Amino acid sequence: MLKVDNLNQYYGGSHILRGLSFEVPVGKVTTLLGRNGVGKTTLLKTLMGLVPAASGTIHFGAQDITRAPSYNRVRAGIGYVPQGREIFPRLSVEENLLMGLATQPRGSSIPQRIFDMFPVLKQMMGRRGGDLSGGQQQQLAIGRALAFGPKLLILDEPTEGIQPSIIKDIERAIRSLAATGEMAILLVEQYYDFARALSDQYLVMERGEIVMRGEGANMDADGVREALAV
Amino acid sequence: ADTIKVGILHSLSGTMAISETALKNVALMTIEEINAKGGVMGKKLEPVVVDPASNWPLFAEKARQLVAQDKVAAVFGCWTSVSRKSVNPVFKELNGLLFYPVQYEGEELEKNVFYTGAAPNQQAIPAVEYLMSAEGGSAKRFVLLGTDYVYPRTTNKILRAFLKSKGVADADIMEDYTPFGHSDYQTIIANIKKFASEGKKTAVISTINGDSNVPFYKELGNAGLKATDVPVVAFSVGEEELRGVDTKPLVGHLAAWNYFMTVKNPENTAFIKKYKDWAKKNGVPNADTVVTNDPMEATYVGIYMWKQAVEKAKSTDTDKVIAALGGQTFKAPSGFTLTMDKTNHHLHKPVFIGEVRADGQFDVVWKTKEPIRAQPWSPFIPGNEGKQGL
Amino acid sequence: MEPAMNRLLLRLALLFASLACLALPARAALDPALVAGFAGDFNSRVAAIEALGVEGSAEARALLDAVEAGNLGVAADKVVVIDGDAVKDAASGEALQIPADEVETITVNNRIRRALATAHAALALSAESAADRLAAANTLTENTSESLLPLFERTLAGEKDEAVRGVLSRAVARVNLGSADAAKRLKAAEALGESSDPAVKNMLAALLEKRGEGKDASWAEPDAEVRAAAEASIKAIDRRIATAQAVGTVFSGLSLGSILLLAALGLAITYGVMGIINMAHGELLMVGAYATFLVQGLFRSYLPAYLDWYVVAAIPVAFFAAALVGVAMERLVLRHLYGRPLESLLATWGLSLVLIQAARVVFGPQNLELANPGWMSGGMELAAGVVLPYNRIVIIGFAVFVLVLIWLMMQKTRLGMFVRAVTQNRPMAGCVGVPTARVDTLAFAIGSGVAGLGGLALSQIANVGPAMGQGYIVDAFMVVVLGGVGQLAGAVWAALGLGIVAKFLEGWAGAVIAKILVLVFIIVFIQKRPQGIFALKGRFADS
Amino acid sequence: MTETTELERRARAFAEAGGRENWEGAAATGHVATGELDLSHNVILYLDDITVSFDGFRALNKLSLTIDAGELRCIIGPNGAGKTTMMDVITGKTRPDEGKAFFGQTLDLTRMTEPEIAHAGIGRKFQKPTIFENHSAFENLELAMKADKRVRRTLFASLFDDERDRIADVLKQIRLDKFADRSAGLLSHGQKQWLEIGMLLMQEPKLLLLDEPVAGMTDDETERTAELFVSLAGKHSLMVVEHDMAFVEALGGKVTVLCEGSVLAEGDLATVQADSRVIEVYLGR
Amino acid sequence: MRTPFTVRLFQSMPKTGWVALAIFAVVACVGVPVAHLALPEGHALHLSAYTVSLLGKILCYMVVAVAMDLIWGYAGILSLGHGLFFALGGYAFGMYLMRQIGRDGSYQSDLPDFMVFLDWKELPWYWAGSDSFLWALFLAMALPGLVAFVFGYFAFRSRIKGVYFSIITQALTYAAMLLFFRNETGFGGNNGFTDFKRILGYSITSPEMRATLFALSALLLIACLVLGRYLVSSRFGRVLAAIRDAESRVMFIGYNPLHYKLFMWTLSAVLCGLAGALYVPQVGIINPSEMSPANSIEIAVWVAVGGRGTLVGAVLGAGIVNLAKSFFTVTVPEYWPFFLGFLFIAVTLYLPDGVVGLWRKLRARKGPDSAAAAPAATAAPVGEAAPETTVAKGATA
Ligand SMILES: Nc1ncnc2c1ncn2[C@@H]1O[C@H](COP(=O)(O)OP(=O)(O)OP(=O)(O)O)[C@@H](O)[C@H]1O
Ligand SMILES: Nc1ncnc2c1ncn2[C@@H]1O[C@H](COP(=O)(O)OP(=O)(O)OP(=O)(O)O)[C@@H](O)[C@H]1O
Ligand SMILES: [Mg+2]
Ligand SMILES: [Mg+2]
Repeated sequence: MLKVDNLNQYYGGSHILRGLSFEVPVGKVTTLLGRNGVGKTTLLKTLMGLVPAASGTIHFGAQDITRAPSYNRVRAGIGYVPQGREIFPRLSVEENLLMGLATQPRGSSIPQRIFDMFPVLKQMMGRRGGDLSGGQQQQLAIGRALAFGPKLLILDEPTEGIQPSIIKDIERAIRSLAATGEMAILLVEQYYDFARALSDQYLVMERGEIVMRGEGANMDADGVREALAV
Repeated sequence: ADTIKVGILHSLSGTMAISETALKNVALMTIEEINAKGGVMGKKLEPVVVDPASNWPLFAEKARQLVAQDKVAAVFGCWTSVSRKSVNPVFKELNGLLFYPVQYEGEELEKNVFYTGAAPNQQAIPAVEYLMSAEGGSAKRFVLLGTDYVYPRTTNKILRAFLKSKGVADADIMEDYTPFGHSDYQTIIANIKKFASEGKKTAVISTINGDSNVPFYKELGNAGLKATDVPVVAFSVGEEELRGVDTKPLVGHLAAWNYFMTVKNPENTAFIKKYKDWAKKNGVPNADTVVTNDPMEATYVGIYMWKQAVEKAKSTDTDKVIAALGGQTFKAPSGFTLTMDKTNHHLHKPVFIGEVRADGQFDVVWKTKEPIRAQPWSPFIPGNEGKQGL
Repeated sequence: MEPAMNRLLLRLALLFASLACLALPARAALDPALVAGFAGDFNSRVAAIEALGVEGSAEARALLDAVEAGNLGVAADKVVVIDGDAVKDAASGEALQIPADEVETITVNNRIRRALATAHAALALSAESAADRLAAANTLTENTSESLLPLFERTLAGEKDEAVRGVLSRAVARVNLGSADAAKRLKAAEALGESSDPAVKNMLAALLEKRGEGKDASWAEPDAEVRAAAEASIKAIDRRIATAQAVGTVFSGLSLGSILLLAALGLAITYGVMGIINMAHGELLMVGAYATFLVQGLFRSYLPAYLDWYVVAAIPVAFFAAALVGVAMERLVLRHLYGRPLESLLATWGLSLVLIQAARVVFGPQNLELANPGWMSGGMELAAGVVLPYNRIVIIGFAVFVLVLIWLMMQKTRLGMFVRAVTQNRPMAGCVGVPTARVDTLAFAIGSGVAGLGGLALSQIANVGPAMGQGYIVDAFMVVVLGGVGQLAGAVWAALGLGIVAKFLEGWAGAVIAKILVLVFIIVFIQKRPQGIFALKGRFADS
Repeated sequence: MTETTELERRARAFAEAGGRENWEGAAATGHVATGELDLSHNVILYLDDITVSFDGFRALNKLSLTIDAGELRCIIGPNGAGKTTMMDVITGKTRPDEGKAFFGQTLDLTRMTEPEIAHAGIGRKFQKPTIFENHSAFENLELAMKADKRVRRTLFASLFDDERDRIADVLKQIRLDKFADRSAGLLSHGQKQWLEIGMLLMQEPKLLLLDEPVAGMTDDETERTAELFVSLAGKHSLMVVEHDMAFVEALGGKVTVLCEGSVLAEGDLATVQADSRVIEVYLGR
Repeated sequence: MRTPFTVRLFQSMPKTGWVALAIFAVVACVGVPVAHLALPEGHALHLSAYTVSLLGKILCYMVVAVAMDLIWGYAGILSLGHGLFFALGGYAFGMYLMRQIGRDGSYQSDLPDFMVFLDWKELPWYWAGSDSFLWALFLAMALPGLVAFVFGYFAFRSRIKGVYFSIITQALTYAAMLLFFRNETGFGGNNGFTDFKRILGYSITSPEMRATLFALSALLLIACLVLGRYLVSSRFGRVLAAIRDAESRVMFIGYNPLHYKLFMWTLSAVLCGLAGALYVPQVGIINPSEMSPANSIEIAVWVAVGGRGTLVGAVLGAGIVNLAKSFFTVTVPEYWPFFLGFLFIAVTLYLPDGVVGLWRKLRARKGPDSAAAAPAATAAPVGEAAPETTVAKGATA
């Protein structure tokens, strides 16, 4: 579904992503792990077109989206849950969710499954996004990305600030989404147990490079936990 | 040098551009005309145009530049009093020569300045006398309305004293001021209406500054204050200002000047034609509808008087020209022969009262028989007794 | 029955007379004494005109028209009329052997015009339409004199229309107030209670004046009954005046508010919602006004019959002209400045300089003339001379219209939501699929277009010139900010509030002090509400 | 494993340094308008019946809570339970509609401004990392450093050598020594979290409020953080909000569960985890 | 243990900066007077009265720009009312200048002309002491300072921020302008003060006085720069910048933003006042239009052109804009707004950090080892020196 080839990225003088290549297959959960500051978020931002790629290519399906503007990537079917929530603070919860339908035809309504997953959003429909608590905002951000039924879902530390019971719900939801076989999921996570429970395939990043990769089931065996702990 | 430089110091941008641009045009036209006739003492005039941008300190800076750097023989310029006040010290210090073409409040006399516009007694007082006459409607009450700055305040002070001398009680005078750029005259016009409806014949004397006139007159028209009921006489509204107003509802309101475009005489016909041709030739916007007005005439007269004085003095030396200027005469577009007063640097000027016509021009309804001598130090201001020339 | 008959006869006579006028070069002569006054001094001319009005014959009318046209004059001590090249004796209509340019015509000035108006009104008292008669009666009331009394009484006898009767009987009462007959005075004083004219009030008040002191005290009006009636009438008049004036003040406040609002609404979008400090906003107003001017010009040359509707036709033109300029600004300059609001201040300041100067070079530095169409001219007269001008009423309505439009656009459409989202978090808006660049352009175009509409409205009230925008930019920013940035409702309250406060202060302290006080008021108000009237509350507000 | 002990040592050294009164005249500043911290009853924070509502919604509902001096308290609770709001109340950002909030015996938090509260000794780490984005990491720590923070002093302030050392120490501790000169805005999310913790350490507050300090950290770092906090306890009092149960466990203190604006349960982690209401609303099955 | 104050003051500016300032001081205090007074008119290096007063005026503007930059660039408070403080300083000193006219006015009275003319019989109370030079100088600082302090105290205490603050400063200067326009206010109405004759008894039009005023303006600018440099590089400056970026966070670490903002705000106003006091005798007029909102916006524009947040930038910006204006209004009097307008647009589009930003960029390009090396080193990724960084430079926008 998503194919990244030899991607490079710089901030000013520093080389953040160094020749990354990997694939995110459809129907599977791919997790990306790595310590703080190794460039995970930068990678996702590059995938979303928030920062331009210096070199390398990004393909989504058959489409080369390396230079496409963000909104065209979304049109193509990529949903994004950014790190730090990034909801629209002065829009109501409802409007925030409707924003998730920006690429859909006028008048489309918010799918019920979002409220099933995050009942609190239903309760707080009229409240402004910025007034929500941290965890509620995070739920809103996930709900927003899921609203239009993306083909590829990119999640940057989605469990941050969310209460344990809902993390479990999210876990179940992601698994079921992947299980439909129509969606590819790229998950950046620090929370090892969560990542391991979901991974079909994992990548470990260090200093802008992918240093380990493998099957999700082998994560313990491959010593991923230790690799993250240096 | 084989040319004589003259400076033109009028704002071409900022708030005053609206009025001053035309003066720059007329000055350039006059200079061209003089050059076409062989120049001054055989030398061509070379205009130096600068833009002081309606910024008073910049006026002083530009004046200094014209006189000290460009060494111009004379400067034609300024409109507002404050711009003149700003450049006065410069002309004094450098012994330059300024021709100031706009009607003003008086209370000033500078050796280096020649005033070709009207002093209050050449405009305001005749106008009020007219309003009080049977012909003018025998006004008994007066509204003195102006923009809040020196010219209106001074003029109204003089007028108040004048009215008092004519037996008008204080209760029959209402004085009101608006800030610069004021554009909402609802309250003021309502007040005028109220004041006027109390029984006695009322007239309004307006010294409202250029920009506020359009909203003022529009409101006047729509509020139904007709000239036949409450005439408004204005001292800073001329043909140029009325270009921005639909004058149909304003027919009959008045203005007092020393020149109107509608004055009929050969000099004026020629003057208007020259200016229209010049405007067309030089691509002035809306050249087919350009108008002439009093300060333009004053500019024109000023330049010619200077030329005559230079030729008389056979030099452009400031002191010699100043000496030669006194007593110069010139047959002006107003149809009168104007004389530069020997002692007070002001022109003897005729006064016209005009009523607004539907086409934005003025019908002259009254005029003086002779040019009047200026009294820059108004006798209606205490302490001015005995002040005359320089 | 009888008056109607009279009028019919009169009209027939008039018809006949005018036909006769057309048919025969010679006409019935006027009494030369009536005309002689024109040869005299100013006052006698005025008297002559009034006399002609009372006389009322077709010849008199014709002569009055000649005066108005400036064709009546004096030559060789004779009062003459210029008719083309011919010069005729005014009274007899005989042709005279005097060249037209030797005639010294009578200057028509205000005084003459007023006399003419009275004369015409006197004539119009017998007009067919009640409205015309009412207008005539009103005109006459303002200039009553003893000499008109017979005319009034004659007309009153035959008049049916209540309004006209009311006006006329008050006019009679005004004259009768000076009558020697106490009963007449009493009736007059009572009748005048119906008036709402301050002049009448002054007349009544004069009756109550006391002369002298103590025992010698005498009243201007000796009859106590008349005095009491006058007192009552004064109270009634005062009440009427006071209400009318309060209504007038509130109206002017509303009107000023609606103008402030129109000047600020565009900015409420470009700045309030999009966050661009648009110093060129005033120039967008100017573009709208100039577009209106051009439309007026087109109508004048091509559709003069519909000239009165040019303002309506200008609505889309002003909107799109300003929107187009807005699009150009956005595409060429502002596009590169999102997220750098302070830089937008600098760039738009530059744009403003350029636009002003461009207007100056293309259209000249003077103000342009924009006429109120007929249906926007004049005003609705409340009591006591308080007039609500139609142009202001229309503009208040227009402000409401534009406001509703914008409100719907911002709150009820997806575009509005997108615009708000883009300004709150531009990168993220892109990441949910909003074409941010297009939304920006569109939103800026709409904001600019609304500014153009503001310009259109302003052109009906105030100056249209290159620098017109400069006069509004400060006020516009104050309105938007006082209301609370990004809060349309806030802008509305702020504009209306400022308008009404300004008008009440102005009535109390004069325009200059009022303006200063309004500014001080803004400063103090913001202390209480540091985020404007409609402050954003909530945890994100301070971050 | 040597590194862990090293960290411990550093943290402990640090905690000791906190006791040193090295800035001139904290008492003389006049900043603390309401007097000095009084711990005579061994209670550092006392909340009683606090109610906060937003447009009718009760975010805190008669919340009462006390924290002892030197205690390390964990607060857990569902999203939207009011944990952050409670911290807002304590730091003066939000004024409660009702209820009392005291710092020690004498300082009425509801009457003090934010700087006064900070000065009195309450430091806070926000849920969303808030640091000075345009300042370098070093400067962020310098600004946070315990010092006389009035204008007159700040104008002429410069770093003493030992202050400089202390900043360097903390930088190392939060693993940002290599980023000392980088603008904080350019740090990654996790690095910002650390920086904010560093600022808190520099501030040497008596009571630390930590809102989700380990969000976005790796498990390994979470452990380190826990160790750091444990070592700070005793000398300082800490209130930690977290959703990471492993972390809460590592901290080992008393746990309070908030729900819908009031205390649902309190006790050690095991008890709380066994509470069916807690499982219902928070932990899930 | 702790670096002494003088050393820190010295360190607050790079050596080149000190050298430049020293050169500037010598040129302004020795070079210009010599070129103006001693060299004959035809001499190539002669500076005419016009040039000296033009440059003197611009120096005053530069001081204002620096004051503006201190409050806007470093404290993030955009004032749209700085023209007021400038004008207040000008008026305060102008009062002295009016008194120095003595009986040489056109009414030969002890009162200033406009008062005679308006029938004032004696000086109003607020003119008391205006005949003293020192009092005037004190007033030129105290008046704007006091106004700024009171206004700032209430505004900052109410936590008025951002554009809300900007707009009320605009309202303030606008209100003051209208007030000063009134004749009754006692400051000469629209005409303001003009026709000055002397300072301390010396003729104001003498070349010596002109050179002196010029040198004083230059010294004031230097003092401002040194003071500004010290302030922004001190901890005080860092707190201020922190307040600019995250005010509430600053409160939570114990600083009271009110005091910090108020200090800088008042200081900035005082500097403006001093600049105004030096400006008035050099241009010969002070009138209320100096308080017009547009003038204050222009001050912000100078700073933006030069580069906000760098003191040199402010100086350059004020210089460039005003010289350009003086130049264009003469060479292309009818079109100069186009030139200036496009200049502003171009600066925003192509020089996001103003002129200074451009200069830095150029320098960075010229000498990668000097200027670029420093940021590259700090920008190294986690736990690594920067072997590749120089290669990668400029790869992203
Ligand atoms: N705008 C920027 N300019 C320069 N450097 C940056 C910028 N943004 C991030 N960095 C640096 O790039 C590196 C990678 O950052 P990134 O945010 O991608 O890390 P991350 O892997 O997501 O970390 P975390 O787990 O903490 O979120 C970090 O060292 C960070 O300091
Ligand atoms: N300004 C506000 N306006 C309206 N509702 C608010 C406001 N501030 C907080 N709330 C609501 O109050 C409740 C408590 O929020 P708070 O941030 O304290 O929760 P929390 O316990 O910190 O949650 P989390 O674990 O998700 O961070 C939430 O439901 C939130 O939506
Ligand atoms: Mg990250
Ligand atoms: Mg929280």
